[in-house]
Amino acid sequence: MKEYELFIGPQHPGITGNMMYHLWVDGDTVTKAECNVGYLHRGFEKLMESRLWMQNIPLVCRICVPEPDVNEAAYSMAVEQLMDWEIPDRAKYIRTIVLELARIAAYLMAIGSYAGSIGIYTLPQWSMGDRDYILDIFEQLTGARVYHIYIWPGGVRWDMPAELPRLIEKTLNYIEERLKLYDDVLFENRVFFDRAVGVGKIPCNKAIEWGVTGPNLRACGYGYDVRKLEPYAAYDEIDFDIVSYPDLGKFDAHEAGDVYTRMIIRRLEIEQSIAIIRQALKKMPEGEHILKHPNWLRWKVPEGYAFARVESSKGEFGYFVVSDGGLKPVRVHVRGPSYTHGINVAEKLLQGANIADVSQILFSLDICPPDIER
Amino acid sequence: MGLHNGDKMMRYEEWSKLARKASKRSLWMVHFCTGCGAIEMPPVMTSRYDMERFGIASMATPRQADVLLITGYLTVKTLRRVIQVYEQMQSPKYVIAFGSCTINGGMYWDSYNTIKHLEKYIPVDLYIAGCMPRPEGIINAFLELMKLIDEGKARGWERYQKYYDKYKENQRRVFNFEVKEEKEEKEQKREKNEEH
Amino acid sequence: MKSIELLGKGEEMHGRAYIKLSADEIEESIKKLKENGFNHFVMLSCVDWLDKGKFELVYHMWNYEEKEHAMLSVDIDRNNAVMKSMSHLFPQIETYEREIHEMYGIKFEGNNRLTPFLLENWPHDPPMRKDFDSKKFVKQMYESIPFIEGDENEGI
Amino acid sequence: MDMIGIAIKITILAAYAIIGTCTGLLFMGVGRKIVARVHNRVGPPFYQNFIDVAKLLSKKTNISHGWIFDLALLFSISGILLTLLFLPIGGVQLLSMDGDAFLVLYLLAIPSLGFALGAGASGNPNAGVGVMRALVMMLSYELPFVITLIALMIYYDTTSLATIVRMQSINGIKSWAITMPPFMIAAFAADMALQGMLMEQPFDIPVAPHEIASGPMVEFGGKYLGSLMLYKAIALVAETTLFVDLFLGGGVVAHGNFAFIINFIVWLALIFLLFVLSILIAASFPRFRIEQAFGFYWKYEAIIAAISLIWVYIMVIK
Repeated sequence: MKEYELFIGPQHPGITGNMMYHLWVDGDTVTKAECNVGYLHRGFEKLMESRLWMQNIPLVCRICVPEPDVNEAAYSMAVEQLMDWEIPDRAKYIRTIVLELARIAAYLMAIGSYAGSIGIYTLPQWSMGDRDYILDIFEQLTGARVYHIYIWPGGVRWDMPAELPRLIEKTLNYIEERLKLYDDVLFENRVFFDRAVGVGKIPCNKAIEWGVTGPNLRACGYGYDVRKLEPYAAYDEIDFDIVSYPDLGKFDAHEAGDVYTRMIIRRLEIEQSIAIIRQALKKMPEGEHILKHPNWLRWKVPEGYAFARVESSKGEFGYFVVSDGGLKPVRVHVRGPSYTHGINVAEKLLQGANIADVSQILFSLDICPPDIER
Repeated sequence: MGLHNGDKMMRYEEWSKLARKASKRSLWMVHFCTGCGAIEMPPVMTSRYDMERFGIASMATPRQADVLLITGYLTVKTLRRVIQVYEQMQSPKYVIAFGSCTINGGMYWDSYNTIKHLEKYIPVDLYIAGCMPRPEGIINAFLELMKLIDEGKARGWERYQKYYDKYKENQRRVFNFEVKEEKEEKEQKREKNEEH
Repeated sequence: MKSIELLGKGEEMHGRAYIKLSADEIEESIKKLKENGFNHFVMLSCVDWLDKGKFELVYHMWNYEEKEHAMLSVDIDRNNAVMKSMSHLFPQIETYEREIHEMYGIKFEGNNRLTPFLLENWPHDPPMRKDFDSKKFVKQMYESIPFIEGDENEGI
Repeated sequence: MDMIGIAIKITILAAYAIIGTCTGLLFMGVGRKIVARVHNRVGPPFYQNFIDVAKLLSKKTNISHGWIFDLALLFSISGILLTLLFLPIGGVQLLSMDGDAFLVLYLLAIPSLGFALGAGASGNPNAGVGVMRALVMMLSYELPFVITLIALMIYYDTTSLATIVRMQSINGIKSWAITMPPFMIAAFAADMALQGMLMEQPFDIPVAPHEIASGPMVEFGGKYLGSLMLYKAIALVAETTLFVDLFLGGGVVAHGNFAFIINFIVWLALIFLLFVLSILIAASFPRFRIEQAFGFYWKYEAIIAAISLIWVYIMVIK
């Protein structure tokens, strides 16, 4: 059959947000894929150069919409590096809890939208509904559902209310119960197995060179996690094991780096996050939640280069902050995990894929366009 | 003859009333996440808030849809696609714009790549304020739109047909990133004149 | 730190190695670091130092075994912004170079995919340069477009 | 032919069309409600699909892609209506002839071809891919279906649907084909084929929204989409009725003067149950790829159907 062109996106249900893939298709096979982004480019990095250090906090959380807290954490950590601040212990634990809750929420969303992409519409309905209970916790803690503006340089904005741990515990128990249902519907479903095993494989020896990070890298068999490599917040005091490819718990391991393994890793990391939150709640010390902070309007950050990285649900989030000692940053550069996943890796994986698999490959990479284009 | 025409008009009125009654309870929206407000659409569509109660469903293609949701800020690149989508939709069609960034630019007021006022480029039937609007707000907006349709007030698509040239001119200017410097000069001149 | 030992210069800055290099050394240095365990290329940043008349390119590399982050910094002239492309060393550098080409106007020799990336039809100066005034631009462009006036009854 | 006869025929035809669409739309609405309960939510009112069709038919602009595009829908609707006329509904069959079991099979292919024409005329690549998938799907599910049909024909020694239904209704429920072991497995194969005909998961490949943006329907909007929904409603009734006629005795349980009322109700209940079964399967399974679906039908389903065929053949020879 003659080769034809197919545009997946920006208005298409099978795309992970507002972006576009230009596919050249021969019969059912994609021969070439080209990523086209920029639909969400707001010029954040330019805006940040003209705002005060503190004014940037509401901006950074909008860089990754499904999981905004990692951005606040990474930016705050970079600024703390420049200021040489050591944040209070309680703030560290609260940050850990917030980041892990956000991770669960993002994973629920990722799993739900992946399930939608292979045509099982029951799971997205359940997982989005369950994700909302986590947003309820955020609402009690921070006052907002999606953009919390909660993690600040020097700590967190408010202390955790005394009754919140009980609510968190209740929600976690509920989600654990629901995970069994998810297993029945998706992860132990024969058709999911038929669809996903061996599809969209990242070649494992190339994974690191291609810049694959996060769950996608762990699915290739590398047990690398920023939470262990460069412990931030309270992760160095918490006991947890990295989930990586051959050891998939109760699920069978098949091929490294394919769609199946990537989704199973995400599924297992929900349980891991639940365990981390429980530990953090138990160990959380009393005390201050934020350092005594300067007047935000006249706050000058010392000169220097700082780089902070955070493990998000999509991969490694990095903030490169340059200061010349002034009221405003000279440069804030964001390394979004989707930058490599969405452009280089996806273009290579889509080559040779079946058009029926395009959508599931994209959703299993968990590409988030706003962090590509900022 | 006049009476006959009047009868026809009456009948047409009644029919269109009926059509409005049907279309208000069956609003299908385009599946297009243009900005960060789209993150609140899945909760609205799914089991917690369940928009399908009101007959609202999401459609894969613009041909089948009635409502275009602009979920947040629009970059110029997206605006071009939004207009393509809007023009492919079959009237009557409605536009709901989310968040403060579609009203006046919001927090992106000084960004070089986002349009500030959506209504300069396509007619907007309803705005939802906030950054970002809560699911309750979105559902409330849909109910409000139903009320407007029932009263025959949601007629942005007619407006688009009527002022088509003006909309097209504005769109052309924004797509080409046309910079107009005369305005500032004029203002400076006026200020000078006032001083004199 | 390992990277400083390997390259023989550089300083430690907030726990990261910050190594100042000249434009000729950069390719060799990246190769050397890549061979010695710095196999994760984190990102390529560009900083515009308007008052110094320079663009600073920062190559961030990470070593998973040593848990070390190295920033290789190169200054290039602002008026004659040309740099050799490094995309043959790590595939994702291609994308970073596309973005920097578009946002700062730096030309990367050897990268043949310097097509428009984030912007479309952009006719003006590269927007991330410090001398591009975003506020003025917004005023001249978006604010100058008129509202559509019309009958109130003609829809809202 | 006299005028009165024609008038009566037109009336009956209209009645069939109305009954078909109303039942289909009602079922679709109730189906949405049931799926919504599976999803943990409230769901739309059961009459939602009537509103949807009314809205779509009242749309003002309707973009056409040439006369083939316009005629294709007519083709589909007339094809499915003709199928409905040949199917015994509660034991009442409007048109009949020898070999109508084969005829129905061919008639059921007409709407797919109509789809193909319309989608082809629209020129959208997504629609093109969708049509290709739809035709491959048709090819896949027809093999097991035809084999089960042949098994039934051998057993009842007829090619007429009316006879198949009559033979199954002699002793009420006890004489239904599905009560016999060879036909139980045949019914399983046929039900999977039905799942493919109804385009529900795991076989909703031709209309997969995430892959090809709802496939053949991608360019249909306004009145076209409204007509398409009407077609789907009739198709739902026709396809489930075919299954009921073949395996469940056409819903005929009573004999006598006013038995057709009871039979009609039983038929309605049976096709509703079949439809609910199909949407429940759809709610709990992901979608196959097209070659997997093809393999599923031609490997497993065809083998199951063939086993039942051999079994029936041995029974008949004895």
